[in-house]
Amino acid sequence: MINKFSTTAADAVADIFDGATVMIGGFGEAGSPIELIHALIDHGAKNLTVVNNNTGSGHVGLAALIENGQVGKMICSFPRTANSTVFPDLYRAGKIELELVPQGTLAERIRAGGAGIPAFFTATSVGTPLADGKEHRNFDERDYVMELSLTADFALIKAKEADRYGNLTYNKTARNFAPIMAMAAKTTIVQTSHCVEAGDIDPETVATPGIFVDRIIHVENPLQESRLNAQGRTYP
Amino acid sequence: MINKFSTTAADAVADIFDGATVMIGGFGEAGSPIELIHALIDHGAKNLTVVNNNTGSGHVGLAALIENGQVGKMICSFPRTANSTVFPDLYRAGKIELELVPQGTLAERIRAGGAGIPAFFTATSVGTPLADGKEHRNFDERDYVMELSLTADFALIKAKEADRYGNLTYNKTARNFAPIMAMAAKTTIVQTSHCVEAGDIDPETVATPGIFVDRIIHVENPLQESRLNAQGRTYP
Amino acid sequence: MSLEKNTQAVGWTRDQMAERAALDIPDGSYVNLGIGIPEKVARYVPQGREFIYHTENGLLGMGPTPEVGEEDADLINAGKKPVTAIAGAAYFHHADSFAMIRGQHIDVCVLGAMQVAQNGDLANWSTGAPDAIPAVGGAMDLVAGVKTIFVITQHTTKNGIAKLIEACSYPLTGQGVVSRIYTDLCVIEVTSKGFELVELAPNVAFDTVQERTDAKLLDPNNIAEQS
Amino acid sequence: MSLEKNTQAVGWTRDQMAERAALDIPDGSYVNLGIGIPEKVARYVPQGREFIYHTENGLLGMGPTPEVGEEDADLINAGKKPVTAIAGAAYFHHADSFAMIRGQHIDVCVLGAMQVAQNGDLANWSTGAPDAIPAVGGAMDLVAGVKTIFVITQHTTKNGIAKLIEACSYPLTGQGVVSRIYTDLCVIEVTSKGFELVELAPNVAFDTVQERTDAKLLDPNNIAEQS
Repeated sequence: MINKFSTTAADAVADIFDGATVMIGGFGEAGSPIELIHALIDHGAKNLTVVNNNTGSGHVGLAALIENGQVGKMICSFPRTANSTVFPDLYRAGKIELELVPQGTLAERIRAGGAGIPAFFTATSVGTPLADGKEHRNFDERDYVMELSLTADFALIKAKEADRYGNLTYNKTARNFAPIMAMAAKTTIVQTSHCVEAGDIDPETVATPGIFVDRIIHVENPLQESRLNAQGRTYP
Repeated sequence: MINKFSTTAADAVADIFDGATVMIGGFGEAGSPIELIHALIDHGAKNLTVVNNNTGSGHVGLAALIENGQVGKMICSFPRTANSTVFPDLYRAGKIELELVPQGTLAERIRAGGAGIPAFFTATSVGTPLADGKEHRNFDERDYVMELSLTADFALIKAKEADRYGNLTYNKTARNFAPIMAMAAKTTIVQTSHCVEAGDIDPETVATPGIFVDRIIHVENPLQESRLNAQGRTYP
Repeated sequence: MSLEKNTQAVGWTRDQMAERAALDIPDGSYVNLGIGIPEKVARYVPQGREFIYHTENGLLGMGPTPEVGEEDADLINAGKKPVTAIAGAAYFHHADSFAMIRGQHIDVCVLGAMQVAQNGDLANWSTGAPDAIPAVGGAMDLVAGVKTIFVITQHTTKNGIAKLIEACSYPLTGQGVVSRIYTDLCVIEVTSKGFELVELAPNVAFDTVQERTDAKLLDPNNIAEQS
Repeated sequence: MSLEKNTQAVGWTRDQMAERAALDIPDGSYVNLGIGIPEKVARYVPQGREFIYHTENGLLGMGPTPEVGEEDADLINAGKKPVTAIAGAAYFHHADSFAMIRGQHIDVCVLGAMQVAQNGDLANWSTGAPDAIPAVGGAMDLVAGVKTIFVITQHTTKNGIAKLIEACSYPLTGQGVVSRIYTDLCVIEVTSKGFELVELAPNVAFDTVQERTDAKLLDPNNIAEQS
């Protein structure tokens, strides 16, 4: 019987290796799989390339993973946060690499990676420094740049509900990057607050079909990044 | 107040012009907007380029539109049907053009059209006659062909539910091409069996957000292609 | 026009700039609002019109800010602030959200600006300073994909440096993308000939605007004389 | 292996071919089944395994054929035949469905064939006859995208013409895509060296298979002798 439920976050992230590319869901704290990120901090894999729209806030979650020296490179669209100096300090010190990608191009590159499209053209960034060095091409009298797909060894995402097949739903705007990251990663690891029976999720409303999911852990009451930060918490 | 409900199918298709490109939803009869197609037959626009996975069956719906001489070109993946000679006869007589596209490439070209991607690369069709004349390119030691996006002047699709904003749900595998065609057409015209209030569709389960929809007509009990064909029906 | 004429003040307040921009958005538009003054546009939907707000993190049908205590950390806008959803909203993932943008389905986007050039070039993401942390978000996608780009900005920086100029010195967000500019002093249309005056704010003289603009300000419709 | 040894018959029936192919599909696989004999694979899931069936028109978790009278015209497979959905199924649109295929998320696809070449080339969509109506469907997407391609086919055409050959004469569906071939006579692995015998059907001699194959049949593991 197919059963993708895993026992602990530690088990679920245990095979994330040094140098792996890890996509991490979330837009700010919405959808951030904080328990899985903390498990990855405990696990200790180093020299990771992390794909996330941001670079975390405060000293928990993604910011803590970066602060812990585990991230060699960030691929993201907006590495600034009002209340975090973790990434900026390391970046200015030359201790972390940054690939800055427009947000929609980032999303489409991830989706392309999951959909078996090695490259596509977009008008986004034409005429800007972010198009420098990229192949340009004209279609119907408009200029476009060619963008390459993004794939990952692992994705860590947060869902609202999950069944044993890995079918997922999300909560409101916490959906953001999770469905496409689940598609683009070789191994997709999910934390969910509701483990449900197969069939409990209406097949019309599955947001991520189980084929894109490998392991699921149950986190009934996930920590909330902004609350931890308001309390001045750090991790580990 | 935004209200995309239209009164009649005739009104909804009245501005489809001669020479227009029209995407028509459906995979076989599942999702085929038969009342809208019949309204287009009544309307009479000619020399249409029609995008559909198939070419219809029997002498109703899409097959009837073709039989009525309104279609100059079909863009599709599978123009053969067990019970229809309409397209094959016209094709052999040189009276209709065919652009044959692999099914997944067809879907992706439509999705690209809706997503503002003018071209993308796929491994599908490499080494086959359908790749002839297409630009080839190697990424990571694999060959791909470049495919161009598809857009349309109009899309005709069938939904299960629709609200005044144009938010849609579909029924089972009748969803098929409808969501991507709605994205790729300048004007998307929908027939639905359930007109609902704004808010009646859970925002988590909207399959096509209203931004992709222009006009909606109510067809409470749509005709079923296979039943009409079993009865030997024709249209008009 | 519902803007109150304030004969005392010179120019428009931030709210009035937003109100003025909202007047130019057609009924039924799909609208994306940038962070800052553009967000205020949502407060000034002209009577009889309905706009649908898109926020690129994955919501169409964004509603107003929630009451205090009603915030949901999973329901935020692109500025990561708590929002609500209207009846008739839809959630979707990031690739679908930017398909709406890149595919030219959003009608109007209202953005802030660091610099706007007379050819419509926009710079609003980086000063290019060597020690700045570069951060672009969805700005480049929005200007490349949305049909009409409005800019709301103070006419000059706090230090009086012109933001409306002949050519941008900061790194671009997009080339030739801006249609209209709403400042505290005036409304300007970006045309193939350059900046054209559309309207002056109350008690603002043409010469004042020209003085604070580092590009030729055209007035083919003699707005200056009519004011 | 649960296949009944039938000492009377020569070779495998269509159902036995499907049953034999099913044996090679690992537990937990995502499987897409082509039209014809491949569809029968679903009837022979080996004990203790669970496969999830994908149908490219937009369903993951396809269940068996419905009871007569329970058919739903909106719930069909890629062959346009009525199907059901299991508890735990998901519906999606065509671009998402082919993202599963093209993105190499489907583990195994079982297809029919007109011709298979010893280098794994597959022809199964067109004879190239000038008056034929060309129709390809999802075949080219499946062979380009699915990790492992199995072919189930009669070893020869009804007229005795070889289908397993040195090089395809019909237009290709894909190049070097076939991993294994299940015929009425044997199981063949397509290797870098060519066709390698994996198993002979009951009462079938190696020479009989070689005679009906227009390419060299390798037998590095001496299957012929062990049978």
